[in-house]
Amino acid sequence: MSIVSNLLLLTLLGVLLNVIFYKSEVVQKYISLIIFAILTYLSIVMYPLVGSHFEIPFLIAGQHIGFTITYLNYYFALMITGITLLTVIFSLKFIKGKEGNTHYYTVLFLKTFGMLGVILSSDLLTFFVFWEIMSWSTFALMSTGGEPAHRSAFKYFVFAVTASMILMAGVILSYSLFGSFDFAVIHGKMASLSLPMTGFLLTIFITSFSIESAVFPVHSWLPDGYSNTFTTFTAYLSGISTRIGIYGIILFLFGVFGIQTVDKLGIIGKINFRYVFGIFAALTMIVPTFTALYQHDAKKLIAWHSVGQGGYMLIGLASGSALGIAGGMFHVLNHMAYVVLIVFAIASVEYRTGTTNLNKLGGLIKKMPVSYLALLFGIIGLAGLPPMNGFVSKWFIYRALILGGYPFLAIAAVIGTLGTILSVYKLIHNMFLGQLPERYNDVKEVGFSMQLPMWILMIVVLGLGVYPGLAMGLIAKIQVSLGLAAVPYALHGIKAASGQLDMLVVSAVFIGGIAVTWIIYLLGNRRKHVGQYNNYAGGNFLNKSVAYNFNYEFYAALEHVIDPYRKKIIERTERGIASVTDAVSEYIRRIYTGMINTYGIYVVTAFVVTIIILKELI
Amino acid sequence: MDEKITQRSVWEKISAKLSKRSLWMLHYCTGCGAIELPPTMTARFDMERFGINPMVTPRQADILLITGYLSVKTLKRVVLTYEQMQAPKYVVGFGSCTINGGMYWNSYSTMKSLDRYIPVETYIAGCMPRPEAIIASFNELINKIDRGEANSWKDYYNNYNFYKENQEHTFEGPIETYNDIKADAALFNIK
Amino acid sequence: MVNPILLIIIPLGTAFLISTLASALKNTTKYLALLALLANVWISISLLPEVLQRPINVIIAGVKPPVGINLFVGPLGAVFSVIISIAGVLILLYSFKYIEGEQQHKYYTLFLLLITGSHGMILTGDVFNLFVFFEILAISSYILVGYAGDKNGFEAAVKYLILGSIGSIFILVAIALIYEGTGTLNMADLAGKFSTLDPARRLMILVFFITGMGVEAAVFPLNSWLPDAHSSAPSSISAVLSGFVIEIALVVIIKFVYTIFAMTEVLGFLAVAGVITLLVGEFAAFRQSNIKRVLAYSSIGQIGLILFAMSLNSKAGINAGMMQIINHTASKSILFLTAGYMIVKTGSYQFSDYRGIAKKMPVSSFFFVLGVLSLLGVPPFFGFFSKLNIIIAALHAGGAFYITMVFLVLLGTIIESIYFLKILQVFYARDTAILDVKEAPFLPLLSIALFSLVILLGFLFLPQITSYTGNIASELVTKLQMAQVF
Amino acid sequence: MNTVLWIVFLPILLFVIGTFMLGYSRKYVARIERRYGPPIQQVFYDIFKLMSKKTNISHGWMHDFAILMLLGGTLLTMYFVPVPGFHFFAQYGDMLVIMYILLIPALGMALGVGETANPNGSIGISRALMMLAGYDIPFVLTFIGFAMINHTTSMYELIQVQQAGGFAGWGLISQPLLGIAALIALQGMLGEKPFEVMVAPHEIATGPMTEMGGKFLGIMMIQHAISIVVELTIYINLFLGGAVNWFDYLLKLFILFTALISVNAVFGRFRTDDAVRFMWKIPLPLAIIGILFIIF
Repeated sequence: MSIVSNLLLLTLLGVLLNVIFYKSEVVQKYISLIIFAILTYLSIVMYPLVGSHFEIPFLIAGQHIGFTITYLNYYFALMITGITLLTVIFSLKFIKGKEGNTHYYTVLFLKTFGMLGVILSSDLLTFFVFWEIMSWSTFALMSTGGEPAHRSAFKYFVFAVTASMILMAGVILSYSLFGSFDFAVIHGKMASLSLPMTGFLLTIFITSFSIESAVFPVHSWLPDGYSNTFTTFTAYLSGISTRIGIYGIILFLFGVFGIQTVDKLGIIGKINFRYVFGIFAALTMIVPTFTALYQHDAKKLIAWHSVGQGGYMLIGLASGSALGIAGGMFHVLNHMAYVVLIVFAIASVEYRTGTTNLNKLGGLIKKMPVSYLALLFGIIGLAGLPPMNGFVSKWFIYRALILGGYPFLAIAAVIGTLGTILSVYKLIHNMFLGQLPERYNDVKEVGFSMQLPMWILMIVVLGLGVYPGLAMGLIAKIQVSLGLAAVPYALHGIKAASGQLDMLVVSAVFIGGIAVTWIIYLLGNRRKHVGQYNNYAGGNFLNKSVAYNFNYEFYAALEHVIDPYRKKIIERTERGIASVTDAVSEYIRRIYTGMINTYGIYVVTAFVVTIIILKELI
Repeated sequence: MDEKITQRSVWEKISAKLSKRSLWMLHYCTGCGAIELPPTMTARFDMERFGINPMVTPRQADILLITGYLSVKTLKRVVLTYEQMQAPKYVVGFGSCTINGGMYWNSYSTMKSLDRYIPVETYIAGCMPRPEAIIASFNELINKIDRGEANSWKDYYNNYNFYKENQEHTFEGPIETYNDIKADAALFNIK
Repeated sequence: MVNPILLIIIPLGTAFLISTLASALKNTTKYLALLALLANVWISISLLPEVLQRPINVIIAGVKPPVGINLFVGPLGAVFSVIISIAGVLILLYSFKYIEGEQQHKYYTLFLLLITGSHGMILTGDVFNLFVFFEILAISSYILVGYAGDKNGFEAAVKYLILGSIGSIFILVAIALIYEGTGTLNMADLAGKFSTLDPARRLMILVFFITGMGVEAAVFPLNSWLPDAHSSAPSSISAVLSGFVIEIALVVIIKFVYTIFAMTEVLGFLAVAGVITLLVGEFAAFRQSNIKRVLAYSSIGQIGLILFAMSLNSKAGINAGMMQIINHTASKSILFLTAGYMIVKTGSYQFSDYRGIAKKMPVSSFFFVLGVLSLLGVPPFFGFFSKLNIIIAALHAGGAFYITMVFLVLLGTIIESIYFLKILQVFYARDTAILDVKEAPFLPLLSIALFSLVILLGFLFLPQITSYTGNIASELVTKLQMAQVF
Repeated sequence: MNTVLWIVFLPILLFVIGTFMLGYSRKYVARIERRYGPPIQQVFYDIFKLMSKKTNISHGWMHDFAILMLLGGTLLTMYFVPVPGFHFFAQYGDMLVIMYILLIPALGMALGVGETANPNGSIGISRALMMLAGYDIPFVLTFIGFAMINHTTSMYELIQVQQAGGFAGWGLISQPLLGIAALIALQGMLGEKPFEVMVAPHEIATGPMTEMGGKFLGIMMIQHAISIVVELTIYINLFLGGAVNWFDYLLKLFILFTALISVNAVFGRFRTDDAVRFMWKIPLPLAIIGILFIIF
């Protein structure tokens, strides 16, 4: 009881204190720092309590508010508190003097409260209550940052409220089917449910979570929503907020419904529920990733990738094998680490230069080497190249898909990875490489409080890449606790009958290769550093007034190839739905003409219709 | 000169023997002489036999082949390109124009002698020289490298004041190439 | 024991007192009205525990029920009296500042009459008295709608009057048919005899009664008066009308259908009507720019939801519907009352003119947000639990039909959330046009704050509230009225 | 002990093979063009000359490090690709690892080139990455298909499966569509004509290499020599039944390389979008059809 209630009460206390001290940024800042540090500590020491169940003696609809700590919860709780702490450390300086920062920490606490509640809840109703709190605070988070943020947050809200309503239907439908909200009870009675009903119920839940985790056809709220708000919020949102949807999917697919039940839901032949889900996941990987290629705003580019990376997690889960599920879960952690790292680097650049427009930046590696390194680690992770963590989880997923016999899902993953490599190179190139514009000559590296989270995350990204076993231990336990086969892991990789992975060897050989190259490099004469204007330009003279850079429309040729296939179906559909709603409401509004004679006709009509219908009924 | 040759170590001799077989050429084609280069490269004369390949950027090239006359405007580019090349580097003056102005000797706008501005390793006389002459000149260059005599590039560092003065006189002021010749001189242990 | 008749007599008497003493009391009439309503609150609350033990049957003028006139105070009546009294007091408190001027005694007279009619309608045990109280309520509300005296208010009042009269004629016809067929007007008596009537007559009575009452209850398409009336009335009156007047009419329909007519087979039709009303209301509100019209259409939507819940033919449904009524009374009152001062301060009904108003009127905006959150059913506000219960009840009714209905209800909620959020975003917009407005005065804010307590802390008293509403449910479903009287 | 020897001498061996193969390629192309051509050891001269250049300009620390990452990454790949007699590292990483460590040199290169602040280089990288999107999809798809039928992602096991089946067990014979698709993709992977638009000397001044000179270019050439052998070996291992001994291996390398440079010698250059379109229109459908054959 103590730790769970302490976690939740502390976050609430944080909300309260921040509301009280909304005028003093300094007080807010240190209160938040301290409380989040305690929260992180508490969630770490929660480990011995795994398996225990707590109830707050308070009834909702005949139901206590129940919490339970499982390995899955523990995993997510660690991620939430950890990343929030890093975000707060980074924000200490970042949000200083920004407009609308008075409620910065308040909404952060509220959001954390909602997320912790969602992941710790042990029954559907508690889950739903905290889910709503979470959605509204996400909305509040997205709304900070001016008029565009308001608009995009509104779009999110439309999706989120739809998701909550669908979830509500699911929650109550399962209550009326099973007579209980409790996950364990529902899981126990699941076998007695007829297959169509199971499918229907599962579809309801998965749809709702898919909206929250931005799966392909319902992803369009995310990029704008995440990129228009404060950049630190972009990090926080893409790092962990979206992944609560993934938590829901993991919980319901494996915890509540159970993989055996899900596997029974066949459609035609080999195509079953998981496969259909996998197709959506595959589209989530491909479409947003290639949309990211077109972006020229760093935040928006990463936001699109945030959508795309969700597809990897889902496709891992959809593969249904121990390796794939482990990969999906591991990817949540990995993605959180590197995407937050990337966005922190972007935020550092924004902090110093005031822009995230990729067409206006360049050459900052000379001025901000630490941010560059952070971004480099991040993008290597995001692109899924060894030796960073992103590779390991992606490797699990590819392998699970190939050996599970899903070649087209596997190729979707590969296509997504290639698209990612392309666009992250554009990101790092346009920000840090190329020519340094003259106006950024005085730019400095960011201070310690902003560097510290980046260094920590760099260590995490590299550490988990070389020693995936650090996280795999917990993930294997999660798998066992969900009744799945555990993945055969070792400290630095996977032990399997055919085709193992040993990241330590890979990294060591890589470092050895670099060492050998370094020796060869030293054999030559000393190198000499030259400035950026000492450059080949076909004999032309370069100076600061000559823009000699290539970053506008970086992948024009590929865009030419893709353009014919980019029909923007989703945008058009959404606009269609919006205009249909508008039209319907306009017509319905016109029912109320304002003229009393039509109203009289309505009454008479109603009278007649009532007679006709009631005559049949009685 | 002779002293330096005798001072060469065994390593330097081996190095010269190997390096002479690979000469990459940046051709600066401002004049009519460039028309002679395609036959030099293709089947009939095939300069790749000697490991001579055309290259496109000064960073990669060993030979700067100046074909034809140079005006003030193009000379600036030549100087810039020359400074961007990586030592050791060899300038080959192609045709009479680079030697004495050739048929443009009394033009008000062309440079009469290339070696007043950058050190030239070999000249190819003629208006215009045939591919045979080009190949012969390259062979001469190869032999010079082998003997350790192709050191004209050091002159640019040794006598930088001379070249700079001539350049500034012609250009009516300094040009900014972002190359610190003085510092480079120290890099090569010259002065 | 306190006599429930006082609930009707006190406001009625005070109303007469105020109108007679108006010239003497000048602007102090309002305190008289407040006293009367406070007395009502005390009476209704003190009645509550007794009624839950055993319904009270009050016989007026000593004549026994089948012949004479009586009041029947079951759980429904008692709970509703509490709602009416409390909401009445709070709205009256709000009116203290909101309604000013020489003629304010008229406002308080009519207000008290409206309360009288409300109590009467819900407590009476006699069908004809129902009609009488209905007329008192209706007429006073017609006048109150036009109280401001402007063109819009007058037009709305006339529309309301015409449609309301059609409704009351229908009700009268139904009552006449009842009396002609059974020879009794007492509800308890009627409940036993109604089934003996021939089907055609029953049908006609039912249809006349439902359509007649449906006008006041704002069931689609009989609700066409509502958007005009609710949006043109003074905001306090809008709060009253949306807060409990339409609900009373609705509950009367439900009560008749469950107990007196005992024709639960028509409930399916009512449920569909409820869902249609809900969707029409929400969609119609979707593109409104006038804040009070938005709230008015939203009331239509909510009434549809309540009708749907109460027509589920189950205790759970009625229980949930009652909770939703409490929620709607509180939250819609908050919304109308806060919007009232926003309109007064800015002089505009268009919410697009309120850009950044949250900076200038932070408390009002905050309460508005609370009201919206509760109305939308966001946890942990009270509205969440009522909506949850409604959907549980609907799904317990079972079958694809009710699942579809639930999805339509949820669709309505989505639409509702969207248009309310649009308003909230305008309130909290950063790039504020310079609004030279001040926060509302203390007294109205106090009244709003007391309403907010209900939705904020309601979930702490959920077991108690459910026990009351649960009693109502059993009253209706088990036809308690008959059992107690005979 | 044997393993240590292999680890030490494999890079040298492959470097020598690669260098001579590049020299052979230049000679071969020269002969097709009716030239005499350079001596076969020409590439070695070139590398030596570049390594002994006296000036080596660099634009910053990433430029320096990129070179290390380039050759280091290639050496990493090299060790994980089994060659006859040496497959020590195959147990630590499968084909999927190889697919992705193949990209490390490209990434390192891209970063270094980016820092040179030369748009020609950036354009070259942009084209190279777009080409990557073109050829890698069919290539990986063929591998996925091949791994799927054999139920392993380990390259060493794939070799053994093929060798167990004799000549008919070769990937190219048993799965001809996949083999052909991969062969076309391989041409793109090697950056031979018609897929060499990222270098395009006459257009963007050798693209990524624009600002590379001296030892930087020298190490790039060493890397090129090794990576060509490695990439050809991957194809041999996947579709030509691997190699039982070094004679077999060199023979297959020679034949495969000759085939590819013959195409290189007679083709012009595709524009980037045309190249990508070609890759997505010919090898990709081939690979998909091949996989459909496997599934059904």
